[in-house]
Amino acid sequence: MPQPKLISLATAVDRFTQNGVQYASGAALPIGSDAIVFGRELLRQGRNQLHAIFHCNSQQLNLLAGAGAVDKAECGFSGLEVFGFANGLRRSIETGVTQLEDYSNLAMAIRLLGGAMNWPFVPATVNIGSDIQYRSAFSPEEYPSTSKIPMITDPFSGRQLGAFQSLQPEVAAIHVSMADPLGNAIMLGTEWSRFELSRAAKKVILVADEIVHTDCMRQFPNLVRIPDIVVDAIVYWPFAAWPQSSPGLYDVDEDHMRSMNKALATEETTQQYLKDYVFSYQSHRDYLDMIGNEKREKITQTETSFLMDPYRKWILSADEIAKLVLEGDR
Amino acid sequence: MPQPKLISLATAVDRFTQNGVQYASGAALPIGSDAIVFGRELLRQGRNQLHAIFHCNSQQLNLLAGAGAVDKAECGFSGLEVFGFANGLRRSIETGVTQLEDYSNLAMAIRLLGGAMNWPFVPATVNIGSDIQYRSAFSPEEYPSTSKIPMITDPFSGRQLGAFQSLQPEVAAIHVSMADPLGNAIMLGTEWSRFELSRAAKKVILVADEIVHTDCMRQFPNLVRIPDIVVDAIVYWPFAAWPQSSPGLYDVDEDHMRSMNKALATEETTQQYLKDYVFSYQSHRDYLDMIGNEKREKITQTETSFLMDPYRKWILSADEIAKLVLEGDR
Amino acid sequence: MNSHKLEYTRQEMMAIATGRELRDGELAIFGVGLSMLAGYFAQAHHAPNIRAMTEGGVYGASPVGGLPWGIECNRISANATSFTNGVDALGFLVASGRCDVGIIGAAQVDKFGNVNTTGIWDGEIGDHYRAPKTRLTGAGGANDIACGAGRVLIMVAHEPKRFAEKVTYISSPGYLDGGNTRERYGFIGGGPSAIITTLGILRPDPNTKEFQLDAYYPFSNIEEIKSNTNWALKVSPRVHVVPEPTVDELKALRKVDETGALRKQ
Amino acid sequence: MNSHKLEYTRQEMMAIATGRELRDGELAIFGVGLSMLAGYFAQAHHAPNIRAMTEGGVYGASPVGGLPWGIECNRISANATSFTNGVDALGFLVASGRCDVGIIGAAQVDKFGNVNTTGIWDGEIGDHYRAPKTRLTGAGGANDIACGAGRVLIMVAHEPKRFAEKVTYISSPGYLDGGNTRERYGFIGGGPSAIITTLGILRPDPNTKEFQLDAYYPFSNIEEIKSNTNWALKVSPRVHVVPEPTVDELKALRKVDETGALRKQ
Repeated sequence: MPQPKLISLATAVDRFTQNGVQYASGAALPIGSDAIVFGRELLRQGRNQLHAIFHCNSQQLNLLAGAGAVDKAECGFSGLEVFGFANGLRRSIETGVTQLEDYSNLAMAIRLLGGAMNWPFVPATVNIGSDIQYRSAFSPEEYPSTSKIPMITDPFSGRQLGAFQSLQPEVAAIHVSMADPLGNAIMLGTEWSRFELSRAAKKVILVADEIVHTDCMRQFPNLVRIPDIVVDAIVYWPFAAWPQSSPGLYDVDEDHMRSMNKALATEETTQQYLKDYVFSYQSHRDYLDMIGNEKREKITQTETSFLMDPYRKWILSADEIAKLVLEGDR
Repeated sequence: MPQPKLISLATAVDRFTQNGVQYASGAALPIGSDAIVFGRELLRQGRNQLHAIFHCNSQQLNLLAGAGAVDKAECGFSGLEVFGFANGLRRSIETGVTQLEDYSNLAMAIRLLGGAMNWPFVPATVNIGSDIQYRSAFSPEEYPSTSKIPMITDPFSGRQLGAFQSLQPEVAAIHVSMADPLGNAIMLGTEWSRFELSRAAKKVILVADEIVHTDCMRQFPNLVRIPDIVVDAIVYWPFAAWPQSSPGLYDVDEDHMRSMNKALATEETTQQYLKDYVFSYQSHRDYLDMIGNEKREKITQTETSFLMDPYRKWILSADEIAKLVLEGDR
Repeated sequence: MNSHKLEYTRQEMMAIATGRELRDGELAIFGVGLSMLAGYFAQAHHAPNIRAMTEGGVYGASPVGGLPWGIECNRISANATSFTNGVDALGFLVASGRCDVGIIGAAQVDKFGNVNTTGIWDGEIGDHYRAPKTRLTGAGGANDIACGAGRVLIMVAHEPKRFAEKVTYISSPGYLDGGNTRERYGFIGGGPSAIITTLGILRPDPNTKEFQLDAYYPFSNIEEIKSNTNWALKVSPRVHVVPEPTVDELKALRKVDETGALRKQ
Repeated sequence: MNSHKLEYTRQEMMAIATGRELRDGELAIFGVGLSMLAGYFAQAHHAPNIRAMTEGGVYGASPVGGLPWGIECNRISANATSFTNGVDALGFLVASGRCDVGIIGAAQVDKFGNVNTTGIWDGEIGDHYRAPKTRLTGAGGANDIACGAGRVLIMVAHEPKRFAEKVTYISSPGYLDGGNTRERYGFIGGGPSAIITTLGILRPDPNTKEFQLDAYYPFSNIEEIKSNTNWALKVSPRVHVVPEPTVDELKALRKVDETGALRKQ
């Protein structure tokens, strides 16, 4: 039988990351599920020179890049959807702090699929023919780039197509709606590339809004798209995706999405944001207070909350979880 | 809003298949979920010269091949697990009636993944170096075969690997535990390659043990791995996988697995089996009688039945379904 | 706008004109914002059986409570019949060629329908890569849609800075250098069938693939459009006026756009 | 068997010897039948934290109610914590190299550990493909395991017809022509670490990769094994007797094999 793997957020960052690490985010698009608390903790522990692998930007990458902690990034989409451009990421790219290697959203997903398969490359029928293929931020001297998305030949038809480099990130923090103490996880809402990432990454840390009993997984094994066997650690952290949403649990916090992105537009206001929203809390309790009662009440009034109903009866109490974390942190 | 797509089994076979069709089966391994009633109906309507694409043999391929209806087959595993060799398939291969092109189980699954992606080929790190690569039943004169799994070069490392031909079967009959009238489907138990097949195949017919209300899908959208948009028709047929199992619904019928496989060992006994178990029923009612009350009662006493519990309240009655089928058959 | 005494805004006209391009039963992928509103307008008005999806794999859903903040916003996740993933949606269904139509936006578009959403440089990028002066949103899923979807609709505000002879950076391919240059890459998708703007509709010449003015709106005119286009815009011999939105169309659009986002501009 | 007055059968000895090769915490893939019993015996006895999976993506399960009829039999689907699919199990976890160990069977095996489960021909196949005289089960997932798993354990009944100088058809690669010939194909898996039979255990020479006799059972002997092996079997200088099953081992094995399938032979 597998063992519980619950540890604290601080321990997870301390144990699994170091400066310069290839850090992948398991999330939905900018407004969806995102393990942004893991990114906050990376900053709290002073991690920098990160190589960020995000299928899409999120507030997490926006924050990490805005704080100057990201040397290299690879992603598909670098905005914040209706919330506009991602000011922190944008600033770090424009000032040359971050080198962003552009791909499309599908490219990032199938590069992770290739990493999961341990294929050296993945066939590319997209991104070819555009500047994404020709121009490389990681190899700026090379034009047209031959190392980023080279052309290959289909051995059956002779047709030309491209080849993506597969990705096997050193460490991934993956946001999930719920996990059991062993590391079996259920995601509500679209997976984006969390399924592929959980296999491609060398180390996998789940960041879960809720911890449920393993009986829940036995009742819904087809929902358990991330089985314990690929998971190294689980962090319990309600409202882990805030100010982004977690389907079934809470909506996006529109005000904070805007004010945060506004703050990330300049170095100075970013420092203030870090002070107020990253370095400010000492415990999960503090973190919840920082979000505020009223705000938490508002965002948990989500139209999607019925999605959580079938699983509520298996949710573990904070006390039960705390005991397991104590053991795990040892 | 999408429209109901429920039709009768006879209509489905009539409408979507013809002699010589590339026919893919959506199933778990030999003992799991399998749309074998679709195969029975293919025989009832006299379809032959089939090109069967099965990630693994099942009693369905065993039956179709044993009845002489399969000219070409591609699969990974050609046995019946603990039930031994698949006598019908075996006989058809040994007598040269069926040409079986060998692959591994993974190869079949990723060839469907390649077909779903519309990649012309899929990287192969397995099947190379063995006779699976060198010998081709479809191109017997070629040795070592250069058209089956040719070698290609990774453009990044120069490493040699293989290339599989992608698969896009003309028609697929996919067994699912439950579907709604629109074609959203839930599979209980391992998917094997049903997810990839549902995208790779040009026409997709679901064969469902139960029909549920669409509200069930809205409650469990993450379980709906086959969305209505890729489905052409749905056939309602309880005990569709018999004598194989359907997790949550019924166990394998051990006696019939054995007697059926025994019958398929010779041409003569196969004819008797066809008479008794393929051409014998005129309706679904007849089909259930053919299995027998006692047998159905026994196999529905499955240890997995708790897996169906969350969905039972949405199951549609036979009458409701019959009405929809009447419309669909028009 | 007021000078035209319009009962609808330019953005509403653009959304309706885009929605009119969608046919019933099609498999369609929408991005966030205008693209989604145009798509769901079509579903609400004349294409009830459209099969809509998002890049991340949300199927069977329609927005509730107003404009979704993103394509996986709870406002669209609240009534889905299926959630899968990006490999499925953008790969199996879009890059594969199975998706009939996609709607994408553009910061800059050129006469062959190539789209830039990556950045703005001061002048040409040059032979080497260099960071943009202004970083935009990147290609996102639009590149995948531009390569794979049966046809692509490009929605863009009609301003001179957005209509270039040649985009500085191709984020999502249109017809590349025109003619049959797309064939070089074997794209299964047919390329952009229309650029629908706040002033009119451009469509590609069947042979050269250069976009020409095909239609203008009741409130715009050919000269206005030409002067807002930074290439020598050709005018189709069949140029015509786009019919005004009908009462039913406006009603359907505004039902989708319940927060009135489109009415503001 | 009776002449040995054994308290256990040859198949039980083989299953226990195989199970002893598995280490606690390993990610392991089992096939149906003997392979599964050997694996779950190890879990029940000395490797409680083994992470077991099947080819189709059943995780966290252990069989109930007797020997499963197949790897997706309800007897193993009844208590799983996760069901995924073949791409995941055989691809992401096995072919990728992430799986530590796999157990496969063989109809025929040769001195370099190559396995035939595809067919029996009368004589050589020849240069062209031709249908086998007797068709077997094909490669199934064993080829994928043989290419990708960290190491592979081959279980096979020790009969002369099953031990060939060279298998007629390589369904699943062992060390191919021996030495470093596996490298030609870049397999990430390490190849077979042992052939465990009803008479003893063969292990590869570290350089030539030719399988040698490493150990025999309390009830078998070197000459018996040699005479049941259709190649000139070398005997390791460290050849030794495999310890008899302990009482605890037999108890654990028979708990897994509750229907007594292994006791019959």
